[in-house]
Amino acid sequence: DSSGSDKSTLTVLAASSLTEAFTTLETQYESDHPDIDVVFSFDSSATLAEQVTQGAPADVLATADEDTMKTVTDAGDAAGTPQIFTTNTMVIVTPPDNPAGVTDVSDLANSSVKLSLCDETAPCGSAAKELLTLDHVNATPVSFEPDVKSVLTKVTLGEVDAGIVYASDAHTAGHDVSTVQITNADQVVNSYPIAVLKDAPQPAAAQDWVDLVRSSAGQKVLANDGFGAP
Amino acid sequence: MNLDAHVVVRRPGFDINVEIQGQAGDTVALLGPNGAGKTTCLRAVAGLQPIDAGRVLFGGIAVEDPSQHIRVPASLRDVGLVFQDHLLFPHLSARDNVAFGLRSRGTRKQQARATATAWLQRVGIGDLADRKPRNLSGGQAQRVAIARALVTNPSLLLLDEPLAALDAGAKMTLRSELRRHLEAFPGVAVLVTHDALDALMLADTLVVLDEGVVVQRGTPEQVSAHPRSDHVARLVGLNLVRGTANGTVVTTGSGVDVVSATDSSGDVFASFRPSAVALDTHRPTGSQRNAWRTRITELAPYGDVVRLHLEGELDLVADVTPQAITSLALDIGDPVWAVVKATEISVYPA
Amino acid sequence: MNLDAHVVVRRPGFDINVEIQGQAGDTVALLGPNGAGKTTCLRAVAGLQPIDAGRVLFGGIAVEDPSQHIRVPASLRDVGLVFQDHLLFPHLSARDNVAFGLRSRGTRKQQARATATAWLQRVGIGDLADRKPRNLSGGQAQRVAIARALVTNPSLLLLDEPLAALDAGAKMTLRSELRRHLEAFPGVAVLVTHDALDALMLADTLVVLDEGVVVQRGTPEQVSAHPRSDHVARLVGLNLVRGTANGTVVTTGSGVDVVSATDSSGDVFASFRPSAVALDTHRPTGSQRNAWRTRITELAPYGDVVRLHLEGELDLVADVTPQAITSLALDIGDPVWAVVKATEISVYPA
Amino acid sequence: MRLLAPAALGLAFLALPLIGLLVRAPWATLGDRLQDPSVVQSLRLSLVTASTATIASLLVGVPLAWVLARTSFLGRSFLRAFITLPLVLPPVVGGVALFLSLGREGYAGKVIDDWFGITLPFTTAAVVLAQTFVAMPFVVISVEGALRATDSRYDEAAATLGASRWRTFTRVTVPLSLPGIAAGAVLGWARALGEFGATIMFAGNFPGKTQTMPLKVFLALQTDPDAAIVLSLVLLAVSITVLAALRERWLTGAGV
Amino acid sequence: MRLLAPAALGLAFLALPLIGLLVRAPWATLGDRLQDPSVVQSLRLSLVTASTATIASLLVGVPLAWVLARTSFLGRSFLRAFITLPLVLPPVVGGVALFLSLGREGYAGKVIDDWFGITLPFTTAAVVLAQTFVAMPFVVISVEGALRATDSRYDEAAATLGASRWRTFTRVTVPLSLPGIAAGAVLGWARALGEFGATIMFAGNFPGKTQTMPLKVFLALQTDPDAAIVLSLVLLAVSITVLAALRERWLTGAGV
Ligand SMILES: Nc1ncnc2c1ncn2[C@@H]1O[C@H](COP(=O)(O)OP(=O)(O)OP(=O)(O)O)[C@@H](O)[C@H]1O
Ligand SMILES: Nc1ncnc2c1ncn2[C@@H]1O[C@H](COP(=O)(O)OP(=O)(O)OP(=O)(O)O)[C@@H](O)[C@H]1O
Ligand SMILES: [Mg+2]
Ligand SMILES: [Mg+2]
Repeated sequence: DSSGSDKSTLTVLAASSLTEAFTTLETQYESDHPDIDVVFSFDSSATLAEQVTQGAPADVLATADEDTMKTVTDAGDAAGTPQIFTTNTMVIVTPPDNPAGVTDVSDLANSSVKLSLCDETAPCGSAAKELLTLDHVNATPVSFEPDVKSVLTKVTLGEVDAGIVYASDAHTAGHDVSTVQITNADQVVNSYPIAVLKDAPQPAAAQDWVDLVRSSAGQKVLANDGFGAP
Repeated sequence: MNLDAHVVVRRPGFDINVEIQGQAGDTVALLGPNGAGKTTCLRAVAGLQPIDAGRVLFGGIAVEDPSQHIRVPASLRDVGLVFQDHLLFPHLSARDNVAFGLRSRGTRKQQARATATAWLQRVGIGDLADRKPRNLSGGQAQRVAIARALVTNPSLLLLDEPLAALDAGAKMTLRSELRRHLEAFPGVAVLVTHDALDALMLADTLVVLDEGVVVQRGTPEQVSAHPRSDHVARLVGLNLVRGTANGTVVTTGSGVDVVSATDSSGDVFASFRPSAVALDTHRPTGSQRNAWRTRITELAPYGDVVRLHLEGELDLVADVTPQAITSLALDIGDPVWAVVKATEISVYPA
Repeated sequence: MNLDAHVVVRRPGFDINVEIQGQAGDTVALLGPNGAGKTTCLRAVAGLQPIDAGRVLFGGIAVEDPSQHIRVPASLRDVGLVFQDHLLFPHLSARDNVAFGLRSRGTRKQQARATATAWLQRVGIGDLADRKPRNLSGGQAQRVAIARALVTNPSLLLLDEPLAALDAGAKMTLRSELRRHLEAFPGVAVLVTHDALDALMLADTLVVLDEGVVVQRGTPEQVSAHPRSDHVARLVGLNLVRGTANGTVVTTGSGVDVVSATDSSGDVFASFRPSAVALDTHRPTGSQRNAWRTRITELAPYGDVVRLHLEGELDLVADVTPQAITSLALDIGDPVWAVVKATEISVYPA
Repeated sequence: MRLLAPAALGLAFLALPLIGLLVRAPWATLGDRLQDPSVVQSLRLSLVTASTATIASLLVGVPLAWVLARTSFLGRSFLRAFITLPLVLPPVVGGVALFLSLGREGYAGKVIDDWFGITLPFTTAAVVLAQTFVAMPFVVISVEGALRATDSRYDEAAATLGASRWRTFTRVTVPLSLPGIAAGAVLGWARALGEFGATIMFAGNFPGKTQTMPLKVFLALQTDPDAAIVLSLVLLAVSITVLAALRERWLTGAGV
Repeated sequence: MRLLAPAALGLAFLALPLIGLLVRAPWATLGDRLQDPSVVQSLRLSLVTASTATIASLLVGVPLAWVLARTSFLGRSFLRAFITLPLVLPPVVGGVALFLSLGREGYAGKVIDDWFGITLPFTTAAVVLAQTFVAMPFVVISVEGALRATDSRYDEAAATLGASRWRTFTRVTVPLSLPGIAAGAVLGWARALGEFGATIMFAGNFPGKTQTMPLKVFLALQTDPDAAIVLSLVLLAVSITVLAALRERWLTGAGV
């Protein structure tokens, strides 16, 4: 297939929430760089960071939070300083028919509302906690999920009444969920850093990818998927 | 309970097609060479081997009848089976092996183990009750197998060479034990054996199989007096020839004449005892005698006598005194004339 | 290759401590009641059962000696072993079972299978070569086991009741086959059997075990003429009593007198043939005779004669003519006097 | 030698990564971890749920294995292949599948909810269910293999002694294949103990209720890989202790 | 009945979630998925790697099982418990462990790199290694169970016939325990096919090279859960087809 021998490969490691946006950008990038084949490896940010420190043969790393990127820069595996290329804010999602009638973040304190949150160890978890504290809502979830997709899946299946996820995730889920905005959501912003890796086999092409992502075209694609400006 | 079984089992190459009947209290001995179908019959009656045709009636009631799609499972047939290779449960002690059937039929644990221990004592291995089968000798295992089959007092007993691995003494004791048991036994017992003494001492009826069919059936006396197959003849220790009779002369297929004292005609058997055979290094002259040219193939002392196998015009077994061997200076390989008086030869229709 | 084995194996309750010697070409028969330790000895010699003491020499070289920590594994001992329960490989056809040893010793596949087929023919089941063991009858399986052990021409042959499951005819044929094989055989064969005829026809030396120790050793003639244990006496068909001799009178432990025609003294055995026993319903009057009060426990026709088991002052086996039974109107349970002429009694030191 | 060399190679291959963990582990922090009540809590929950799931798997899995091994019917090989599916299914999808069937909105879960007023997801019972779902195939398949390898003629012997099929099963078949059943139980237990994906999906992650050790390890991995390694080693140590103690007793207890 | 009821219960429990998936699956899109070359590619990669891992597991695992079942030495039960550890280890941590040992910076990986110039992580070989690591314990433990359940006296018979240990092993022990070995192979294969955590960590998620079906399912789950279900079902269907075809042949081929 696409991995023809005359093409060189640009390997991009990206947080799985970027799957759609980056795949869209791939087409554009490859038409600009006909000699380059972009290959993605989507995974959780923590796994990607571990892989980079273990010497994954990759050019670009885009994570969903700054902490995991920091483990990579601390290990000296990034070339230059990572750039924030997009942000994400939190929203409440409920099943489409909103069975528990959640209309505001304060409804989450109601113990009859089955709530699913990310665990504090995950970026989405710490952000949700910060936001709930800010809004003085004392909510006890039924489960602390390891990642935001876990939260979203439970909501789409109707197994919980509400969950707090990133706006981009809510956007991806489309009609499978209804979205409720959270008061003060703009106060807790999650930033996505991107970096060219120190051992990148294709440093120039890698920088082109970073540039594309940060370009207005790239930002448009990201915004289309519910991401915010950096 | 009577047994009336007509077992038809198709095997590659030949069919087994055997009828076995037994009245309540009877013991039927099933004889026949290796591969004749004895074990197969027992397995069919026990319900372990589906029959292809025929039927099996216990006390007049069909427990298996392929034509009517009746097939009562083995566990409900109330049989006791001593397997040819024992099949003791390897994970249970001798006692628990014996107690197994009692427990299956609802006896309390204590009671079952006590009865099992008593039975192990009856078969002479009371002190080995706690041993696992792999720690028993072959003969000891066989005794456990016998005890296991008898202890539940099943209404049908099926014994597949139950004494084969026993030493001479144990064979005698257990044969007596079995006889006592079978005499008091209200059901039918079917005994497979390669030992004439077992059959003669234990059975009321002998059924002789060969290649899946019955070749002879009768009381021990009838069968042992007039064997109708080499197998039975060897079993009861007689020499048997088959031929066509014309007056007192029976001519075998290979053209050898056997002269008897009685007139008969047609297809007949002629039999005579090994001890009726005398040996001579020269052709005897008396006209009233049978004399066949043979060679000694085996020679061994056996009890009071010396037993010889002779091959030649006829293949015979002869029992002669050690003195005769010495005086004729006979040894294996020597040619010898086998001489039998006409009056010793018994002739009966085939 | 000579065999010189001193096998010591500790078992719960008793030790097995047996010496077996055999010169190249010898056949040693190992006799003894169930559980005497025969199989254990064979397994020890084959290298399957570690010995606790003693040693095993093949051709003068130690293959096992616990005191020197020598233990050659079974696969290097070049033995052929017929297991008491055959142990045919269930996943291989009869032919491949027989060919297995040849293949292990490096014979080419084609050659091995051809030789195996020939051996199966020799033991009379050439047509069953492609059968899996579970599709063979007991006797057929035993023949495969014999062929499997013999085919590799091992320097030591160990046969554990190799003929027990065979029918009378096959037993005779295979016994001859074995004898022919053993006569031409340069190694030592050790044969375990419960059949006197096997031992007498095949063996050069008999070793009689009881409870793990050798109780008698000698040529077949010696042992069968002067048995020194009930087991051997029963095996060779003699009646045996042990007692203290004082002149011609031997007094048993229970105080019964046995009168012989010869003088002896001290601890002795007295033996006599079953056919030397006459029966009478009244106490006989002749002074020169032994007469013991007994009861008939078994009675069955056996060849020409009727064989009876008698229990009473002495426990005996008697062979009498059917006429005697008829004229005395005897049956099981009847009391009877057992009468034996003094000249029939053979007395020898214990 | 020809047998020992591959065996040693296999062992080495399994040992290499584990040694890697041991080397990397920050042993200094081990003491603290073991004092952490939430670790002890997770460990206890893991052991209880995995053992319960194993027992449940045995109770229904061994009969199922018997059906596969001892009866013959059309579609048996299909059924056997079907039983292995939970192994192949990515565990997270397995969790989704559990939701779809036994969840609040699941087609069977709704019925259970209506009739008994029980909702399974996010409970300790859900952990056990998820673990049973992934562990049972191991039990069934390896027990079936063991049953097939044991001689069915002992079943015949039991039948002639009047034993019902059930009695034959419990008193003969099961004891004779005990090594295989033990192997299946060990596999199932270990798999249940390590189960992560289906559990976090179907049972969620709530400390003390559904947070088993693998979940704790996974969460730790996000922020503190060293902590994750230590926790993993704790789990491994407990597992090895339990299995080493248990297994030999079963095996030698069989006495076959 | 007492046997069939629990068997049916077990089967129902396994079937319920799978039925849930079947019901939910957007069947309409199935055709498209099967045409998607990247799906076919992942499927092929999965089948090839899982089969390779199974063969590797058998080659070293069966001898290892033999050592456990037929020899006796101090620490055997510990060794056996040790072998089950990859089951207990959360797969992601397993991936980390593989990095620590066989990674570019791993203590063994460095040596391999220096001597042979090979780096294992992020290659198809890494997928096979990760799968072998998780699959081998199943093979070892279930084969050991099967070996123990077979009668070792046949080994003795082979020895008296002059067979070396190796010959006895290949010609007697292995054929006699073939049902158990087949069961182990099936478990190992299914586990390798479904392997996700260690693979995505140690081998990465590169289409055509390391992206096996479970990784593809994971990826789909991020954007389109329905697609994930369809992909899972495709994986299940392939697996069930292979196993149903293969297994009966092995089992009946054994002829024991
Ligand atoms: N499962 C089987 N499939 C096919 N043929 C079989 C099977 N079992 C036995 N046979 C064949 O059927 C015939 C009868 O076997 P059976 O075991 O009944 O003989 P038997 O009379 O008991 O012989 P033995 O005295 O040797 O025990 C034999 O030729 C045997 O090879
Ligand atoms: N593995 C074992 N562990 C303990 N005792 C055993 C073991 N095997 C056999 N025995 C005992 O050792 C004694 C000798 O057994 P062996 O099998 O050698 O007897 P045998 O002479 O061959 O008897 P048989 O004629 O019945 O085959 C018996 O009492 C038996 O119970
Ligand atoms: Mg038979
Ligand atoms: Mg023996």
